[in-house]
Amino acid sequence: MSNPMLSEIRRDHIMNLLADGKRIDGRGTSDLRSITFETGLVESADGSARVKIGKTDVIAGVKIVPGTPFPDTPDSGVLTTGAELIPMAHATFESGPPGEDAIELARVVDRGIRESKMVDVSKLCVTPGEKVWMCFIDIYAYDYDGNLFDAANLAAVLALRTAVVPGEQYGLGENTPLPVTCTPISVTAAKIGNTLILDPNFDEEQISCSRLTVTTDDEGNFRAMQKGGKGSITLDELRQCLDMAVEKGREIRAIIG
Amino acid sequence: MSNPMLSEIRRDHIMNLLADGKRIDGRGTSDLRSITFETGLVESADGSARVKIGKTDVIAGVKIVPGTPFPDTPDSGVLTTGAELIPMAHATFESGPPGEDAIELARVVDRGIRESKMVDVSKLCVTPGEKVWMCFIDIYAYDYDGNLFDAANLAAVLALRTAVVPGEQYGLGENTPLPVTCTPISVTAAKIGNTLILDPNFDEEQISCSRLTVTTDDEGNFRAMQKGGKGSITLDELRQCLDMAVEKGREIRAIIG
Amino acid sequence: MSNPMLSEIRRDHIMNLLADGKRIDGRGTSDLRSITFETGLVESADGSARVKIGKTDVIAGVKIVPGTPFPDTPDSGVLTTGAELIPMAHATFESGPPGEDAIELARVVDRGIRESKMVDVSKLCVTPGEKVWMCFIDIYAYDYDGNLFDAANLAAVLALRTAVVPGEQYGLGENTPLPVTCTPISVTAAKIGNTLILDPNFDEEQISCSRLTVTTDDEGNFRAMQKGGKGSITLDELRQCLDMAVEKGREIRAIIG
Amino acid sequence: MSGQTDMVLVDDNGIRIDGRTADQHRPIKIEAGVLSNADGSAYVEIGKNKVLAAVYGPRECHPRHLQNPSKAIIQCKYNMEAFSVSDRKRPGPDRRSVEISKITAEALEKVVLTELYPRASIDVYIEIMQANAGTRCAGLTAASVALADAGIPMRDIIPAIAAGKADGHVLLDLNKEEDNYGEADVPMAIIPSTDEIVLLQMDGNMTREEFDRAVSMGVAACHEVYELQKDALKRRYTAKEKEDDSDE
Amino acid sequence: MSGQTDMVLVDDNGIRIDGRTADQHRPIKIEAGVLSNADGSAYVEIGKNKVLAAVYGPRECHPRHLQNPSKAIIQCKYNMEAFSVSDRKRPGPDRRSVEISKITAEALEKVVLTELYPRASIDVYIEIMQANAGTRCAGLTAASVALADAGIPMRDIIPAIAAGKADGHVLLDLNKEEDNYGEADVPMAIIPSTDEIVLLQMDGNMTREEFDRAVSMGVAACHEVYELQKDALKRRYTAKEKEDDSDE
Amino acid sequence: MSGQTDMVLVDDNGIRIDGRTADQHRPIKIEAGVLSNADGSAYVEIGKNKVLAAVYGPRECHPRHLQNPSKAIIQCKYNMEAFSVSDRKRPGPDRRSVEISKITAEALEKVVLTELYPRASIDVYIEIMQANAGTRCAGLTAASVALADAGIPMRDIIPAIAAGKADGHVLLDLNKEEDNYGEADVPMAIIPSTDEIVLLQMDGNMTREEFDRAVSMGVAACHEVYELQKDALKRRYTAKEKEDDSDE
Repeated sequence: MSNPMLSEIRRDHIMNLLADGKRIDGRGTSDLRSITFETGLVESADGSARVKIGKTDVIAGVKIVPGTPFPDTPDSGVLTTGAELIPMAHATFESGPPGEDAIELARVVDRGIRESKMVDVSKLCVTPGEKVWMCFIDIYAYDYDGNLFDAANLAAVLALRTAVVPGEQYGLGENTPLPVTCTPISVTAAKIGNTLILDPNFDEEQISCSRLTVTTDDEGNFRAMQKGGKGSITLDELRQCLDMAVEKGREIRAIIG
Repeated sequence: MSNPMLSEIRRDHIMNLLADGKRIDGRGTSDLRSITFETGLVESADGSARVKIGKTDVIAGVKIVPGTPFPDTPDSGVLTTGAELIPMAHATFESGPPGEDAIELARVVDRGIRESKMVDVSKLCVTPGEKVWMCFIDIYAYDYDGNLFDAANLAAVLALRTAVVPGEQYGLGENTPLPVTCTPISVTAAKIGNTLILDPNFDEEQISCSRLTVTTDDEGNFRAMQKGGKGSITLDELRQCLDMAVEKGREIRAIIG
Repeated sequence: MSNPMLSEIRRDHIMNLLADGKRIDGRGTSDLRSITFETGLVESADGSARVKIGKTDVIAGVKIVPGTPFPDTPDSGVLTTGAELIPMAHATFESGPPGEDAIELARVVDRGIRESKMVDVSKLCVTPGEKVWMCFIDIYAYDYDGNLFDAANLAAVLALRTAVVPGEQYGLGENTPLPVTCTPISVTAAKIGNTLILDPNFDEEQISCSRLTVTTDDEGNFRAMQKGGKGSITLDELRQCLDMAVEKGREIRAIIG
Repeated sequence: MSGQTDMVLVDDNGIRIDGRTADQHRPIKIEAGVLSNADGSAYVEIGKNKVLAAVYGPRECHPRHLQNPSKAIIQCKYNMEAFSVSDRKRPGPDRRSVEISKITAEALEKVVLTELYPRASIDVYIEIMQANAGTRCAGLTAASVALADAGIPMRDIIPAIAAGKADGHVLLDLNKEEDNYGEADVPMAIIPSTDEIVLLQMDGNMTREEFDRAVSMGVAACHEVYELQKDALKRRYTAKEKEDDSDE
Repeated sequence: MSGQTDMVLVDDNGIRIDGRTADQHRPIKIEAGVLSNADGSAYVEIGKNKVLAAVYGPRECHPRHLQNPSKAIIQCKYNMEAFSVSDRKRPGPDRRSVEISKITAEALEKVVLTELYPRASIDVYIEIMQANAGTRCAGLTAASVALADAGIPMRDIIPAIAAGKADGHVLLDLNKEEDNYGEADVPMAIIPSTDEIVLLQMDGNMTREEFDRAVSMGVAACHEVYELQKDALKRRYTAKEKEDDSDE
Repeated sequence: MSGQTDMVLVDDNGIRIDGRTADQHRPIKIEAGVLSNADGSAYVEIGKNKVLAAVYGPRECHPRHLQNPSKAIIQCKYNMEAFSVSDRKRPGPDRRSVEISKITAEALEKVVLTELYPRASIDVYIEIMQANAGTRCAGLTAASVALADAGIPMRDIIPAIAAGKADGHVLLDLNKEEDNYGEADVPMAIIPSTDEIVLLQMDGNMTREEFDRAVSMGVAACHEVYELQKDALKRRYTAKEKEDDSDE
């Protein structure tokens, strides 16, 4: 990245391959990289998952603690999502409070989970108006090779699906599984020149002009979307993204079971 | 401002005119620019006013919310004033938390309102020691062409005079006008060379060495003062400023009714 | 410091002297500088002390206020230590929130006080689980000529020994002396080349590679230690430091009575 | 989107609580050139939303490490004023405003000829005086006009509006009640000459068919907003000419 | 100023609760050269106020963008120590201390020959060890002496003191009770050689006549403070000479 | 260290609650080269502690004013993840993590040949995924391996472990219960080839004799950790060779 000429050559190479429908890592335009995951790896968390999509490596941990509900939703638990692009994950990431990229990432993941009503917050009330369960999802990137959105979404969703409400720890009854209703899956496409590809890696993200993340629920309905990047997408490209989000969402659901 | 020679020429021009008792915009030394204002423009606020003094353009909004009183004044409402010199208002203003200029501005406006006892905080108690009305005044500069002190004071005062305590919104009784006792008016003079002028515009402020803001109440008594700038004022100049503050305060009160 | 050649010469000079067991200010390697102190100088504090070790000048003030206990220690008072290396104290100190040096300083002082159980926090409970005394120790450096650790520790300890729990101010009974059980004393050694010296001054600290602070209690037992600096210490040097910490700790206890 | 309410948001005749039909936007008012110091500015009202936008630039880019040697960068600050919402908003940026600032700047990139101003910064400030569902679209609509008012070369002007869903109906330009109690919100912005999308978000619950309808409705409405943006700029130029004439 | 109390602050004989008459200041102690590292320093007590001031400079100005090519800038940090007030003060600058730092630096500008040190910074640090009404004046009084102690060329030394009003009386140098329960406070600072005002604030409620009286009282008292400042510097110079002699 | 408990931490046979004897460390697992982007990385488990370390550098030093013209600087960030502890930890550095970052960087300075890379920065990132007493030692142990994995020239590799005291016994490598209810903790790190100490802290209550025993125990255990560090690096090199072979 630091050598502009090299990156220029790399860019041309990627573009030339794409003109033939090929990608630098051998994938077809709508192929995902291999997805692996491990859940329950952090015992101090109430739910945790580490997800690798290709070389991109993300962890999500869930902590569930008693707290005060918001005044306008006195009977509902509270959901909060944070993400940190720590400097461990890439030479370009800097220490410090989350920047706009980390904030957007957290908010898009949060939106998919919140809008799909994946977590049944109505069941997270202890005493109406006084005490509810607060569910904190914290996401850290360990290795960044593109497509943090889908990796972070998947890690958060898997952490939630395996999370336990720690009633015993706080003298609030038994430990019970976190009430979860569905599995929102995001699928991110990137546009390079006039080609759409799925699951972009780092090099592809660097030269892509637009990004579209689409989150579907178990029925294939849309729950969240986010267009990013300094370019545009046509209405036709949008339709393709929607088709692929439904199809690949189904594939990913099959992978995680 | 960026061209030092131009600003030198401008400076000399202003000084030469002032030597003849004239100002670049045609005013006499103690003339104010035209003052216009609009109140109630922000429905989401409990009181609001936008004030223009010449091209200087300031908005103030009041929000009144229930809160906990200070331990040493359990029966009193709470008054808080903030000001932001947002980058919209001038090319030299920067984003970020309020700097020393914005803080001084807010504190001088606050002092005039607080010390004149304009807002009768004793009537803003709901339950002694437990719940009182907190009155937040927030001021934003939209366009800065000098004399933010008087514009901000006027906007805050007009917003307060038209503010309503939103009892209904919080189930705390009827909506009632904010109890207001008087109209503190600040008048700011600037010293350029050995000449005092009122209501300085941006160019005049740039070359003035001292500033004096004097806030009077309806009786013409003094409620707040603030000398600013890196120069001095003589005792004689102080007297002139006090005279003008009383006289112009009366004029401005007549304008706003 | 700004002239690299001068500091090189100074460095060589200090090293040459040390080779003969001498120091630039005439002390032997294990001599402390003169220690003077004044307690009770700040009436607004509940305890205060200003300590000078040579030209190093530090103040510590204690404020004791009612507050809420931590959930896991409902019957215990709370102890908090802060330190600021304000720019008044040295040309290299900068304004702003405490940096890593100030944080380390505060935490090492805190550790000596906390681990020696100097303050009997079990006697600082007002209402179990609800109200306890919070004891804030705030340390400011006024003049920095080396060995802030021992000066800050001593100032904090003397401030605590003379502190009063201000029951009357808060309507919580009589004023009583802060319950104090012992006098933790820290002794700091620095390693220059292969020589250990005690109570390093600024010039010595600049060229030392390692630092070891050892805090003992009245019995000469160890309560806290902290190795600092980018060098190492041998096991033999460690033993010497421990010996000296016990011996000099006794000397300092004698000085402060 | 809570999607839970006993409130009837659309009646049996398809009429919404503020009297609109499904594909009507709220009254819109756009004014260009409303501030003195800024290089360009605009004021936009959409229903009860009141929004100011100002543009400074192209100007020197601070901090320097953000400079791009081959083009100008667009920096945007979207700010909700403390009194613009029902509960007082604490001053300063929160995570929501950081996200909106980012996607607003990105939406503008495609139409501004940034390549004309290497190393420069074009700074866009959006102030929300009063918020009532739809501020990000109102802000972007205003920012576009302010950029044009600043005389910055652009391929096109960007209009923005939201579509959404409430009470089971796909609706244009949700008002606050529809936003609070409805089922989905889809803010979007397009380049009118090509119908390319430069801003798109969605949250809630929509079938493919509903979403397609929302996008069609939004694109059509963007063209209406576009006409109002151009009108505002025309009025501004006319006024400027008059000023210039009277200066002679 | 609350202006509301049943407390008698001035008795029938015009005597205040601490035994002073209306135009008497509290006991003042000034000492110059009290620190080692700082280029200049001073310690001031006014009643129960205890204040340290230190000066570094002229030295290189950081951050660079604050440098003035034609003169030195004066930067001031006024800081209340955590234990200096009745309730513990949270460390770090608050809005009050930012304002005081600003007006203190501005007050010093007029007397320091900043034009001798282009691009440099003269840094003034004021630490409030104990506060009891009047710390800004004590701080500025100390800062002036510290600047002189640092050998920085000055046109004059600045004394500061407050006048005010309590129990209906115009009083000099309010103590804490008078400040809390009184009706007005007028901190001020002057250039003694010309009686020009370099710092002036007022809050409370005063008629023109009362205010004029307060200013006269304050100006007169500033001249008294000035004598104490000069005494402190003389003692400092004498002590320095002795040090120099004994060094030979 | 509370030193107050009715819990029996060491039984009559000298066996600890997790079955260890006094001088046994918890199971340790070390893996080198676990990340792709970092120049070097390592994963360490000590008992229930799970720690990742990554190294970037030598690379350009930001901010510039930290550059040292005669050698590289080592910058370390120790970070506890929000879910790594029993109560959720608020993100961002606290005072504890600032202190640990500082002493970790200082401990590494003595073995890294920083003089080879003037003006550069070597950046060490330590992430605590799960904490269970002993994270600073686990972090430093991992950081050493990550530095070696990054190919940065070092005089030696640094192992770290804590000794301590609980129930009146001097014990190696306290677990969480022993740390919470025990009497003393002594984290340390050494250069194995010379037994020089590069990190040493102590808190609690120990006699001279107990402390000496703790140090002996810790030094001996550091040599055991050292063997595991070298093993991990050997496995890493072997794996790398295989990769290289298969690339041909």
